[in-house]
Amino acid sequence: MKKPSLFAFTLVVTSSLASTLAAQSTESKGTLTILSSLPRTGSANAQTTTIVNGIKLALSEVNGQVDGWTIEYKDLDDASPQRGNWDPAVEAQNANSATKDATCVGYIGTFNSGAAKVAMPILNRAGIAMVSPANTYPGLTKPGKGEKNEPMVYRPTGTINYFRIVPTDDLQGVVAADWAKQLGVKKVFILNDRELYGKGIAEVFRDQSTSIGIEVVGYEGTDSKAANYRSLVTKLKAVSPDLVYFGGTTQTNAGQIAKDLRAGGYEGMYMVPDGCFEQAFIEAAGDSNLNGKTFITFGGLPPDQLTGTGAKFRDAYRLKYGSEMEAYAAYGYEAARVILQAIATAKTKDRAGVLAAVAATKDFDGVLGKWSFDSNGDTSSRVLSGQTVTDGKFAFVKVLGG
Amino acid sequence: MRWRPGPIVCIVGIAAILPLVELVLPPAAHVSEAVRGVFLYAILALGLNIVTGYAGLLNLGIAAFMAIGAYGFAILTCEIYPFQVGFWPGILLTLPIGALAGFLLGAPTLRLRGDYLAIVTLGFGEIVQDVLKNLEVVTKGTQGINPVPAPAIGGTMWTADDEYKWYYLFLALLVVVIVAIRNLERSRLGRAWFSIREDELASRAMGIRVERIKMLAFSAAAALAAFAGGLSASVLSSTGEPSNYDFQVSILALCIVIVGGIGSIAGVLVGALVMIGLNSIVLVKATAALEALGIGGSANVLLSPNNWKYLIFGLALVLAVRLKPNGLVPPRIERRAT
Amino acid sequence: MEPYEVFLQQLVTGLSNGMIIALIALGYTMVYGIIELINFAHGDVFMLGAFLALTLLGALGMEAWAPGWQLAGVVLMLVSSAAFCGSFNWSLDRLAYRPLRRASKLSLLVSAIGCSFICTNLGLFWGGAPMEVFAGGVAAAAPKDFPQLIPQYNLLGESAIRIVPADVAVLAVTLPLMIALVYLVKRTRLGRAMRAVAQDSTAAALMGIPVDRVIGTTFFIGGALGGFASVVYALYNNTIGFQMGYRAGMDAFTAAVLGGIGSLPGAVLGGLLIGCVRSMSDQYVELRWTNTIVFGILVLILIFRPSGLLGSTRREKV
Amino acid sequence: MTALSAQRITMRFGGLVAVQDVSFEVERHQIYAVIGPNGAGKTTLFNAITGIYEPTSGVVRFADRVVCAKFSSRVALRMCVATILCALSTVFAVNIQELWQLAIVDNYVYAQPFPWSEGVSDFVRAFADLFGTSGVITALAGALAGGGAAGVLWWRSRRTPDLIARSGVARTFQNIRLFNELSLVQNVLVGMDHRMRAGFWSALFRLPRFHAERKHFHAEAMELLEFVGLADRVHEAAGSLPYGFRRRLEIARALAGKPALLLLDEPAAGMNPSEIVGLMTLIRRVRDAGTTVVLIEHHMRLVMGVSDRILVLQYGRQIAEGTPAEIRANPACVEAYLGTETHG
Repeated sequence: MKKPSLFAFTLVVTSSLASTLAAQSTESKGTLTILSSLPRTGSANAQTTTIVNGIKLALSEVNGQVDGWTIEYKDLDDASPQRGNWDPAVEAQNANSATKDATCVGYIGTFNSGAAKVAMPILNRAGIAMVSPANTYPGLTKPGKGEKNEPMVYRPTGTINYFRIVPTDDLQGVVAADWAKQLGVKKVFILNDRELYGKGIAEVFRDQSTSIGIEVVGYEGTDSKAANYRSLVTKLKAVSPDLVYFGGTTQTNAGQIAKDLRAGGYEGMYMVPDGCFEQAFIEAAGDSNLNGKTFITFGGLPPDQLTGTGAKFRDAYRLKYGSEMEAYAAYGYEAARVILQAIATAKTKDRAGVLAAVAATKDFDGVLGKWSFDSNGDTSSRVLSGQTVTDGKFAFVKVLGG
Repeated sequence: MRWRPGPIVCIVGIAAILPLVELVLPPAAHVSEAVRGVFLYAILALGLNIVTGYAGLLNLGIAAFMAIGAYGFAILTCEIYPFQVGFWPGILLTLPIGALAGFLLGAPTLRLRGDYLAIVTLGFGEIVQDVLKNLEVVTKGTQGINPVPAPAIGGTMWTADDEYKWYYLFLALLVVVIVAIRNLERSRLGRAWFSIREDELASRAMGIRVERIKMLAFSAAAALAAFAGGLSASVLSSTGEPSNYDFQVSILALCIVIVGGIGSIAGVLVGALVMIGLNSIVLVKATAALEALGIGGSANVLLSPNNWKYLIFGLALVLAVRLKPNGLVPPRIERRAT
Repeated sequence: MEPYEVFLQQLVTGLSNGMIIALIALGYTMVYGIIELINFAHGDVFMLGAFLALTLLGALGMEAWAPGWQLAGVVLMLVSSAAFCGSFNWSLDRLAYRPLRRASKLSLLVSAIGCSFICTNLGLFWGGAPMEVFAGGVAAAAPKDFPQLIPQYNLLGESAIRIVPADVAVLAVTLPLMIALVYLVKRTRLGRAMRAVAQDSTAAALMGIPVDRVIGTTFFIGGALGGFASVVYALYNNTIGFQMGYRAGMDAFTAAVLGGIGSLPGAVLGGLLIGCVRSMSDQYVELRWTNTIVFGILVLILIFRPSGLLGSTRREKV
Repeated sequence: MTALSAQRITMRFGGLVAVQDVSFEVERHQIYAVIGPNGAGKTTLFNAITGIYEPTSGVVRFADRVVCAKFSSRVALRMCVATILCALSTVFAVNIQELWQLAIVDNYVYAQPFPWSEGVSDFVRAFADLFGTSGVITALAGALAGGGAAGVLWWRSRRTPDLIARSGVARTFQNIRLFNELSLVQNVLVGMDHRMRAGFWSALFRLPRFHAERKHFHAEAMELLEFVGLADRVHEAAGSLPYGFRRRLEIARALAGKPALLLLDEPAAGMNPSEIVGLMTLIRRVRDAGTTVVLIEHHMRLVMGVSDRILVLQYGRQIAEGTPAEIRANPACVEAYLGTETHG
């Protein structure tokens, strides 16, 4: 039985009260604000809660102070109740409130790549450094990967103010296809949830599969709110693939697909991207349906493989929140620390200074290993890992890619 | 008869001076950006008010026409397609595009009984999202189409920073829509709408072409919704994902009309202020306040204020309708005018 | 698999899914028939029923029970969910809908929409219950796994066509319910009172029928049907979530209208038709176009039969 | 020239035969009454005549013209156009992505002028050779659905009450159906609606035609309200009128459309003797103004006093027809109303 969360709750309250008190006591040269804009209402609430926990942990480590500057943190919600997930009007409002708040120097967000497209032009004009813990759509930073006018359209002033600490889908898709080849897959049936993230990675997987000789026997967009996928399973059993690859997340029914595959009598393998690398995926699918034949790719190393700062973070997280660290918590923590370190090294403690410092991040010793930002604002870290599920737990298989 | 300002003139008057008042207030109290959202939803709700308020046809899929307007406007003006007709021709073209879409859905279904039509419009709202998501060659699927141009009155093209320019543009367009609808309401067409809402069979026996009148109401509502869609795409400079125009938007528009006062323009304006105010000002400020107290973000779901939003929204609806069944500003049918 | 086997398998899936949609649609048709309200909250009350079933299952630890006892556990869940949803629906009517009897149809509809949001939020909180079955309540919003109490082996042995016990279970629960419901409405005194109130509530009141009590009972029965459907849905799909009420409600609406709203056999026919159209379209067209095809068929049928397949063409009383 | 002629009208609801084989004719400027005990099928006959129900069999002619949209060549032409359009649009909808790719995406180079001629020719060529391959099936499906739907929708709108009303027939209802929220003037103006020409645009932009028509019809409506004696409470809500006035307003609304034929369904129901005298003078003045009047009525003094000819119905069948004097003397009619004496 998991420890009752009451203990964790008291811990959180005391520590955050302590940190605010501590900040007041020493004389501070002023306050700098870091905002985060993530969908806190609706189905993505679980993943964004772990990200916010990671950010708060990073802040509590420097107990809310860098070089005498008090660091304030605001957890903004870019979702609206009646939409149930991110809302462009609310995201624009968050970005505009960041530009209007003179003390804001860092914007951790967004969770959905679609929301990033709304916030990036606004923050670019304001010159605020934007670090995403989760956007993986290649077109946001890499010319030629998205539309003809991407990413220039997100940078009206021409300067680069958008960075991300997660590898983009074009990397993860290729690496996943290579891994499938190594697992001896001949025929693959590809599904995608028709969302920006899922479809992007599924298309990269398809192109890579055809180029390395895996036969793509089917490519289907699924309905992420369907009750079950029994008719789909019958359709794919007719072409008998060795592997079913689903580009999607736990929220877009990855668990339900796993269940229906087994219930429909499909014996082959099932592979999913890092959108499903969370305990909720195993809970949703039921471990009996996943054991042994399910593979998950993930940008960076999983919690138990972390060494150095990663291991320190994992233990601090367990101590602070009383529950196992999730993959997204590492992303949140990393993004916050990048901004905090930038504030420390920034020549002038304002937006331009912090932006320049973030851009100049080199050989950052982070939770996801040692990496630096390239000219597009992407992480140079090409470390990806492959996991499988054995008796209800994620088990590390091997390092993939660079 | 001394000209005394009707409720509509008061509301528009207050809205006009709001930005000036805000100049003196500290930035934290700035609500003009949220109030701009009120104008947008007011235009959408005024459209819905024509078909549901005047003609009595329940339309549960008005968001679909908003999506059609947004994507139509984006395809006509975005630089990734050759049309690039510019903001003003584009935004004016959303009206016929919306009307055509209203006609295509209305023609086969307008003879249906009230609740059947409601379910058909509900279904239409769902499939428009699917179609926009699937036709990715045309609509770029879930990436949405961007950049969508803004108006360029006074030299350069506006950006998100020119807050007050957008504010007054939306207010001006809202006033134009109000005048247009008032003209329709106080005319032969308005009377015909009211007659089919009161008693369709009697109006048919008086020679009213009921199908044509319903079609006019349906297309006018669709045109206004498309117009609002074009405006929202322009101010966000992107159409956003197709699922941004889902059932929840239709329901918000419906609640604005009914909570505000069905069949009355002033009612819809008040309803928009209340519902959008509740949604983007009160809820956001409430959660920010709770956030400041350090609550939230913990494992226990009850403590995070964001998890209470559905409940507050739903409770507001139930209580509003229970206390004011005919809406906050019920319609005063203009018996004076003919 | 031979083409005909694929077709038969899709038919089996279509009928099973259709049966569940039909059971939910019956709840809608009952409530619509009596006070002409599209009860938006019905889908979410259905969801709460599923959450109750999962709580019971977790609390009593049914997973560890012997198969025989598990069957008893399923029956217990069916009955308790039905009772819970029935009384929940009844109290919805008592608190939110009864005061609006005299108000316009539209404000009644907004009240239903408000209740639907409230129930969704209750589902979100319920998902956070600190129980093992709810994954310790860590991810309240994430979909929850409903343990497979019914084994998934193929009843037809080695044949390519796969009929799992869950398909049979769906039939075993839904068919008797439908027959009992038709019997209740057609043969019993309560049924006659319900039909009277549906036709003309003022006339029924004049005849001494306690209208509000009859409407309350109809809400209870509609809710109970939703409760039964929720357990059948959970056992068949093995996943529940706090947002599942919306999509289930949508399909049930469409089925009720397709079959002719207000007619019980119509709701069943509509549900089965939608289930089969979905699985055939998944197989022979593309998955992503299925919703569009279902809508297209709905419009086409309503053009040629404006009051639904089995709907009664109620003549305007002049 | 007869104002209204009905031949062998039968109206069957499932097993029940409400009206059986009734035929009658009404001359112009005549006041024609239809009487009979309750449940004789009078109102059903009225509804069949005015298009609210579709008569199971029999023909109705207004001023010797059958008011029913015939399958003329113009209608056939519009049907074909609708079917072809449906076929083309279905094919376009099914292949929109390929066509869009060929015509626009392939020809458009970012930030350079778009070769329109080339784009259009690509589109036309691609669309044309679509019909060679699988496009034919989709075209057929579209044609079938579109044509079938157009046919059904046209068939149902063949004989709607508004079509009949616009051909100069107006009616009132047994239980008054006024627009209660609207004012008296507005109720009457709704009756005049089909005589107005100002449409959507003239209302929207307040064109001169709108103002002219408004003044003209407003004056006419006031005149009509005086004609029925309701001039003083013109701007009140119709719902607030006492019973007798509501009857008169409904008659005024029916007269507003300047009908050639006015059908009154129990206008005297619930009226006191003095109001009935007023009603009789009103009906005579309407008839003298040139409108043929057909009324259903139970009030014998009114019927005998005002009507030129009378039709008597019982259990849906026609049992007598003639002048008031003939009907008063006809034993079958007396028996129908007062029942038979029990002998001994």
